[in-house]
Amino acid sequence: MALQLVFLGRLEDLAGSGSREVAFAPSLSAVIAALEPQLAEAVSAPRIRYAVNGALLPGQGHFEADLRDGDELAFLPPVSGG
Amino acid sequence: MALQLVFLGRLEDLAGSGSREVAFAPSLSAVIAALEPQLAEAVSAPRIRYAVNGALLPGQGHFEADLRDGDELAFLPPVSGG
Amino acid sequence: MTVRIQLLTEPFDAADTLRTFTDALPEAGGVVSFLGQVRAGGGPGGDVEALELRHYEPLTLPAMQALGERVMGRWTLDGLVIVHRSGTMLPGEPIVLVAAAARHRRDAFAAADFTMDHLKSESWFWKREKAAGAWRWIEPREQDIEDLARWL
Amino acid sequence: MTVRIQLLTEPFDAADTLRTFTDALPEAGGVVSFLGQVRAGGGPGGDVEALELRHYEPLTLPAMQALGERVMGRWTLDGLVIVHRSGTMLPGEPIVLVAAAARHRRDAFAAADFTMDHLKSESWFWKREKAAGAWRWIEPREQDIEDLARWL
Repeated sequence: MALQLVFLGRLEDLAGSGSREVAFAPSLSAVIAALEPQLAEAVSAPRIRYAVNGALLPGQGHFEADLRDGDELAFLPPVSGG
Repeated sequence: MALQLVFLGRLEDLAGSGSREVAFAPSLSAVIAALEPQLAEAVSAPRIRYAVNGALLPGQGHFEADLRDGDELAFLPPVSGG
Repeated sequence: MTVRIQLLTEPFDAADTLRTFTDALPEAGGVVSFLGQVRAGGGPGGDVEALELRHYEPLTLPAMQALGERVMGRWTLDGLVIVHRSGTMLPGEPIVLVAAAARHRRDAFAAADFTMDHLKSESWFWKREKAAGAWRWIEPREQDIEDLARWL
Repeated sequence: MTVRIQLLTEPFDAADTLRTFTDALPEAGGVVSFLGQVRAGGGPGGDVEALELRHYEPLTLPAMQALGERVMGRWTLDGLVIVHRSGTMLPGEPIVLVAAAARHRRDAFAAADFTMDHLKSESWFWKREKAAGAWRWIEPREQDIEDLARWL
């Protein structure tokens, strides 16, 4: 049982790579709790958005969203495109 | 002693050609008075501008501006470029 | 800094003009362009067969140059192009190309927009269209006058 | 009607893209384009050597397509192009090209401007710059957020 985490933008530098596999955890808050403290804090910051399997979670928060085995969870900091 | 008149835009159609030479007259109002009535009326309309030797007369009116032999007098209706 | 202001009597290639302009300004982050072309298809008198723009030599190019100076003075630009045709044009042919290059996107948008509004309403061109074999002078549109008022 | 929305990982020729778009739309009187390119010269950390845009595959192109639909629904356009690069780019290379073609000039200007404001602030790209050999993530600018508020 595992989850795929994806870190975008500056979160990639903090995480040390753009993606990693972690042991399954049932919710976003449980996933974050298992991260290194500095990374956990960064991905919990107010302007970070989340997507599960490419579907954006509405608004911010939603830390209790249910996860399933094999889900891809993306951490999306504020964008700076164009 | 002569003046060169230049008619732009729809004034050209009314005048029958884009330019014509006329006998010298000492002022814009005297030049206009010597034109065919319909053309005289059209070149006196409120939004018509005038240029003497390529220099725009400021604002409208200025019908008494002094003219000299050989001057080029242009009648400029509202523009429609671009 | 590139400023290019031209009144052309022959067709020009707008994409090439824009490429040349842009390639010469790698320090500009953004380039906004407006291309006006002779519209194919219906006008008020049927399909437009040709468009003619007349100008008055002593006034037209000097006024375009004065507009260019005004625009360069009002925004912080890396470059400005104003190319305007006169003469007879066919559907699909370019009439006018304006391009503004700037470090900041908003400057480039505003400068190009301002330039077009002023070219439309204040530059010395007179336009007529040929449809169903007959030429008809185009009167200025109220909208063009209103567009101009946005900048006061 | 032409709508072309692309996310490219390789360099593209902005002038060619614009020419193809414009040539296919002779019924459009006006085409407004914005080209954003990697700025040559100084950034905060010295001369920019390279720029990288990362995206998140499941979100980025779908969001660009949704933006395109929003723009086509808001203005009366004959066509719209949104081409955006991802990956590593060198100074002078195009990052983004937006072009809007319309019968009326104001629609084309507003649509291109709106599209750029929303691409800047709402599309799923993350940008970093390399200067003096070191990569640095670019944070969103306050100005970009303010630009967006103009359309509410």
